[in-house]
Amino acid sequence: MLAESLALSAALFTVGVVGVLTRRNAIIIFMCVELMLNAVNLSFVALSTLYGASGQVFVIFVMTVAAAEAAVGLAIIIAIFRHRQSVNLEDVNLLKG
Amino acid sequence: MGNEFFPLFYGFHFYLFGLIALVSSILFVTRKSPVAAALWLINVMFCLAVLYILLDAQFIGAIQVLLYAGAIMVVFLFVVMLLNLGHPSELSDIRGKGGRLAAGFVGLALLAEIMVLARAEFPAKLTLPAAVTTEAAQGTAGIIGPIAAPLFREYLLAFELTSILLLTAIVGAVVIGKKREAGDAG
Amino acid sequence: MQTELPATGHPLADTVARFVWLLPALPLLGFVLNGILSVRAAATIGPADPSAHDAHGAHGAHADGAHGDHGHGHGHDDGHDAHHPARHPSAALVSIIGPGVLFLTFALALLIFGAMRGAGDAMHVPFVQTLFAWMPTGNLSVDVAFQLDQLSMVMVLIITGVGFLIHLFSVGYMQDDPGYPRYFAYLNLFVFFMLLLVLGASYPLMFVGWEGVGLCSYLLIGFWFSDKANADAGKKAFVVNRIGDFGFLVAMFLMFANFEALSFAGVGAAAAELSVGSVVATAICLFLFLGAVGKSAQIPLFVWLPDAMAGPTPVSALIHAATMVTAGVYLVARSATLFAMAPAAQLTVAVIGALTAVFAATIGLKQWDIKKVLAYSTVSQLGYMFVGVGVGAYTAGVFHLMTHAFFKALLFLGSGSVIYAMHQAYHATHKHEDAQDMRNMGGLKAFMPITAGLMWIATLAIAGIPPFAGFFSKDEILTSVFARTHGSTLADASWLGIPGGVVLYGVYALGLAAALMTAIYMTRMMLYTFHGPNRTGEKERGHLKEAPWIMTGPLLVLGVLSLAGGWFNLPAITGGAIGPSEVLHHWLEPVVGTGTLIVTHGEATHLSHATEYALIGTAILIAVAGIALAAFRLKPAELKPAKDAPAEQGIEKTLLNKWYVDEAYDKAVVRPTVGLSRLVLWKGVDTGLIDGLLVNGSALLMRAFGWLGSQWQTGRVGTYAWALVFGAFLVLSAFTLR
Amino acid sequence: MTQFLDGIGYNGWILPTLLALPLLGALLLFAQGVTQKHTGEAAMRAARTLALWIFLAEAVLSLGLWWSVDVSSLDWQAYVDAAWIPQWGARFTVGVDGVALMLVLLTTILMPLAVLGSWTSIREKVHSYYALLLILTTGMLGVFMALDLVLFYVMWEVMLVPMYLIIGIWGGQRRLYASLKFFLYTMVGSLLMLVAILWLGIAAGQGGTPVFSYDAILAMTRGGVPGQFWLFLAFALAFAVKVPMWPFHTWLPDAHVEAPTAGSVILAAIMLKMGTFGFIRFAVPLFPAVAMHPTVRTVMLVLAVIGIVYGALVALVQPDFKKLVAYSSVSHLGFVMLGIFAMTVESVQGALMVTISHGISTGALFLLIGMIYERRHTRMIEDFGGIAKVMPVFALILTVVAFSSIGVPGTNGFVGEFLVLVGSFPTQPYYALIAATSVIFAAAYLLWAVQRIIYNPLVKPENQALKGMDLNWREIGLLTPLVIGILWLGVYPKPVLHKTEAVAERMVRQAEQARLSSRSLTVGER
Repeated sequence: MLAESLALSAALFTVGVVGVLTRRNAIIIFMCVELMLNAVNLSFVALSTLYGASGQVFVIFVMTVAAAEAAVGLAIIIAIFRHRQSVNLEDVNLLKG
Repeated sequence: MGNEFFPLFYGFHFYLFGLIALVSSILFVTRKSPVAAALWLINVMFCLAVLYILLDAQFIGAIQVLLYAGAIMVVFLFVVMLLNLGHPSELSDIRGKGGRLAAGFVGLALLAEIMVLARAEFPAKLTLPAAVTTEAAQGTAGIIGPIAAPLFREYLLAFELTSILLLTAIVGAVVIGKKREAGDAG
Repeated sequence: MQTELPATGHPLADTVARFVWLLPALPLLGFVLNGILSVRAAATIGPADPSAHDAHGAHGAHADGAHGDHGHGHGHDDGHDAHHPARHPSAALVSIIGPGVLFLTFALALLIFGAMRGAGDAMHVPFVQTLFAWMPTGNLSVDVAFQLDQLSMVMVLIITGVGFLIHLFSVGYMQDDPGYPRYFAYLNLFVFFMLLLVLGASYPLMFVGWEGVGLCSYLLIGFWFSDKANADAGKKAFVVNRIGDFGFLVAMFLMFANFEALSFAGVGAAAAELSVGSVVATAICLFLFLGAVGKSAQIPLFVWLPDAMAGPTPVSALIHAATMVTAGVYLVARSATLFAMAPAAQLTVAVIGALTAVFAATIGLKQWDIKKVLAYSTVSQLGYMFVGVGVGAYTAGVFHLMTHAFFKALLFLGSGSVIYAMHQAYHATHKHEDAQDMRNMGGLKAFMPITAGLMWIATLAIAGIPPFAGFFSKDEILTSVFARTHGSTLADASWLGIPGGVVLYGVYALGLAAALMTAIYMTRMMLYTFHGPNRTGEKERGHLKEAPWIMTGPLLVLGVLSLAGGWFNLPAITGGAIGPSEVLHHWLEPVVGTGTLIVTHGEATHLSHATEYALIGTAILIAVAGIALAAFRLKPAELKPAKDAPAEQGIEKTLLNKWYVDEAYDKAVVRPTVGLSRLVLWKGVDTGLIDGLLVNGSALLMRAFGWLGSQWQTGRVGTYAWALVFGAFLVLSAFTLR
Repeated sequence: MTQFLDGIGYNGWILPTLLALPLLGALLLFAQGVTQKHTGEAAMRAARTLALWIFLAEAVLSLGLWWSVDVSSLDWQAYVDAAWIPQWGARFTVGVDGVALMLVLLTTILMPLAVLGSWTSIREKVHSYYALLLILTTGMLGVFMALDLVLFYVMWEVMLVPMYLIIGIWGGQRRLYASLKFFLYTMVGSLLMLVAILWLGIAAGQGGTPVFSYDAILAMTRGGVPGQFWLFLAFALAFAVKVPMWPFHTWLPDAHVEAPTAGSVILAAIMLKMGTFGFIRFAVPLFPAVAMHPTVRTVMLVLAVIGIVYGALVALVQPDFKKLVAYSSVSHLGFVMLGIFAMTVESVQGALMVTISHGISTGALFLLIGMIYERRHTRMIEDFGGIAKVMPVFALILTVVAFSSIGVPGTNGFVGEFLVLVGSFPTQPYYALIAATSVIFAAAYLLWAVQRIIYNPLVKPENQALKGMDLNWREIGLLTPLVIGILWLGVYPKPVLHKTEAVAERMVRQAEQARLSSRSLTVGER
């Protein structure tokens, strides 16, 4: 079952990647990232059956980070939306120096 | 491990929920409406929670439901509602055909590579001998014990740091999300 | 490395000769004193803070007064009190210091000369006085040391004697110049360097004097620097001289590389070890001669000397006739032993000298500027001297150097006196005419008889009429050339494939031709200046008068020397009938005797008396023919003043324009060099290639890369996500395809 | 004098003091600038007076070295060694030999003159300006004194930054371009040198803590080290840029033209000497076999000779006097390189002599340009003419300095050039011959420029207005030592030659040994 878990994990991760690449809505992209995190979590959990509980500890950390990320990220999205009335990332090029 | 005793049961459910998760994830990615997408994602997360339990990680499965599906995704939905983005719009549309094709291709390629690599022989350093199995580690401490022990011993520092991280995230979210109006300088 | 006796052991060590260092030191002192006076009076120390523009200092004590001398029709600095120019405040003091130090030097030189006469045979070894080590490092040891021997003594006497007379003349000539102390400072400095040149005991020290006199020449030619032509001439003189100096330097490098010695004694000893015709000696001599060509204005570097006439006339007399320009002759004579080992180099010297003598004489035929005539005459006569030293007749060369110093100084000072008179006349009537153009003169003998008479003496001397000084020296040179055509190393050698004997016959013929032309152009100059009707102008005529005694006095002394200078070295053929013969020859024997003997295969010159009489007869005949030709063919009465004169045509125009040599050099050397530097090296290589392509080009390349990279920086997360994924894809591919 | 100096233990403390004093002064100046109550003229006066006193103190203190340094000994003099960064093996080791002594003295004596030269021209951010000059001094002195390669490198960079700022802040129109060019040019070279230094230090440490001591590394490289060709190249490039050798010279004209007077003076008189000093102290002694390899040597000699002739020719056509002097520096420094790589005692001695005399005469030229610039606000040669009539003292000094730069015997310029050429001729006759032609070009370009500035008719009204604006006593006073130096070194250079003789002899001897012993060395084995 380990192999199948890892395969599923990889598949989910890829789906997340494709989502990030194809979508333009910031919130959906954000959710895709969450999907990718979950895919990784699956790997951790699957491997913890083999290597011990450390993997599960990491899952907890990942979740914590995800929570923090969601809080800050969504706040940013709200701020951007207020500013531009849009969450379309094509409109946002704040990263350009 | 349970699956030793009910291999068929475990196997069936594993594949079932795995399939649901995969299909849901694809649906999630392809939905135009953010609300629909979010709901499909929640579905994926539930399925994953089931898989965690099937993989003997009951605690993780529990907090997966509580935290991800219950908290994080709710926040997402909140925001979607708050910003009134619940309906598909021109802007929130996915990219053009070329982009989708390319993305699909890259995704498939990545997947293929991962699959190939999974069969590859990794250098010895990467493959730990399975000396420390979950069984041995779990011992008598129950379900949470095996997680708590490393969490509060080996990874104590990291654990404490996450608390700071969360605090920072809270403060940051408040500061960023605060509505700045002319009269509301404070 | 040196073979000289220690100074203490020399018989001269306890005589007055131990003050030989005072010879250059005195003029140096004069320079310092006059220099201080000149700067002190001229300087107005600026404001304490140059940014405070309102704080003007007191006006300088000097005013831009009139000059005593001007170039071609250049105006006076009007607007100031031109009639009664205020003399320089320190003029009186300067008039004492300037000529005073020269007089002291001359007196000291005479005393030392006496001491040398007294030392007798002991003077076969030069007296060397070492002051201190100059550049001691590694194998090189150059001392600041003075070498006193017969040759340098002759030169010292000429320099200080003629120099003193010219200083005196200058007191009168320059009296109204605002730069009076500066002038004497430069002049003293020149004498200092000239004495250093002839007294230095090694080539480097000689080179100090060599360049030093060039420096003073530069300063004095450009003395009236406010005129661009003068400043140009000074610069040209220095730069052209530097080409020669390059040769001198390379010769020194060759000496050091081959002999590990640079002192005269060391080089002389090493040269004596060489065999006749050695490559090393030839190379050294040719490079030395390049130096001499520069300093002594020979082909192809003679172009600076005529321009150098832009300086005050006494300067032309001292530097550009009597002393500095003869330094090249001194250099060859000084290196006699070396040249004796290099017949090919000697032939080169003789040929260049002869060609220069003729070439310059042709130009002298058609010049209208009185000083230009004399300048080309100087070039021509210097060519003669080189013919002399070139064929190993060092005594003859030095003898001609000496007599030339007398009569050419006299000619220049005389012309200075004429120009002074002309200038005063034009000044008095505020007329702006060229005071140096002979077409504006004519008939001056009525107004300045002393000058006219004295200049006729000098003219006869330079033309080679017996018994004037020039006759003896010129004749000796020509005789020596003729004698060398057989039985000498020169005749045995070949030059550019031509047998040496043939070359020498050619040199002799050129010498005769030059003598003929010398007689012609000198007579022409005298006729146009002093005879015929006066063309100065009606009003000006009344103002023409003889110069003051301070100027004519020195002329008189030089006149006597031009008349009787031949007695310093009467030819052996006179047999002591009219005085002791070959005095100079015997005097110089210890220095140049060896060199001469090597050339003549160790035997004395062997010409039959009949041949010698024939040669003398030819020389006299040619001189008389030249004078007669000029006297009969030229019609001073038909000459028109410069401003009315018609333009020359054909060959006359070419001669007037000096065969267009200056123009050719400008087109062939100066412009290409400047053009190459500006267009190719600076704009092309420096700005274009190195800076543009390599330096700024690499900067541009980096900027282009940066621009390319910045195009990826869309600022959109989507792009970054693509890049990220693609990167991950690549990394995984690397693992997969491993 | 020597006894007195020994009595106060002079050699024990002088070098660290010389390094520390300017830094202290810089701190004082910053403090003064911050706490300054006055503004305007008073503040400027306070700043430059303080700076001048510090520089004078520095100069006076350093003079003792003339007596206290025993140049006949080949050991380091006034040697001080202290721990600095033990983890990296870098130590604070300073000391001088005859060559370094002369350069240290040149620096300490020229600096007060440079300060006096920019006495009135710097009118903004005065405190920072003088503080940077002081820091720069520490850097320059440190380069000459350092006997630890890390310390050397640190000092090398320390002097870079203040100069960059001085050009960039107080410079002329195109100061940003010039300063950046200067910085990058130098940096490119020196970073490669850093790599080489680290390589050497680690190799000398033999697996343990690196050792950067000059002596230790010298002992290691004596018999040759693997990769020494590349190491030499790294050092040589850094120094060649600084010298500057053709074709790495194009930063120099720009930097000179844009820098303020003191900057130009320091740049020309001292900082260029770091390059030649680097060759004499590091590049050649550390890798004698490479330096003496026929191919390497030929390349260096050819570049040197190209620099000599090229610099002179390009100087001929410069419209800007400062640029002219900059290109003439390229030419003069070419002589130094020729002297070093001709590798005879005379030529190396000559190279050192040119190094010093170029510092004096070019420094004086830049000071003079600065003085006339303050009055006329132009440096274009064509804008002048006939200045000698209104500024005779200026004309006099300019003439003396120009003739020194031309190399007329009796001035310092001649001694150096003569020694270089006379020393190079026996081993490298053709290069010496070509180099000697520059005596002609030097006369041409300088005299032409001098003529167009101080001679010719005085027609331009701006120039006529200079009447009564001749040099003031401050300017005469600061030029006098330079003129004295010009004449002294021209007439009696023996004391200076004596100071550097031992070092030059040793360098030539060792290079010669390396050349003979590495005859069989082929290019591939470097």
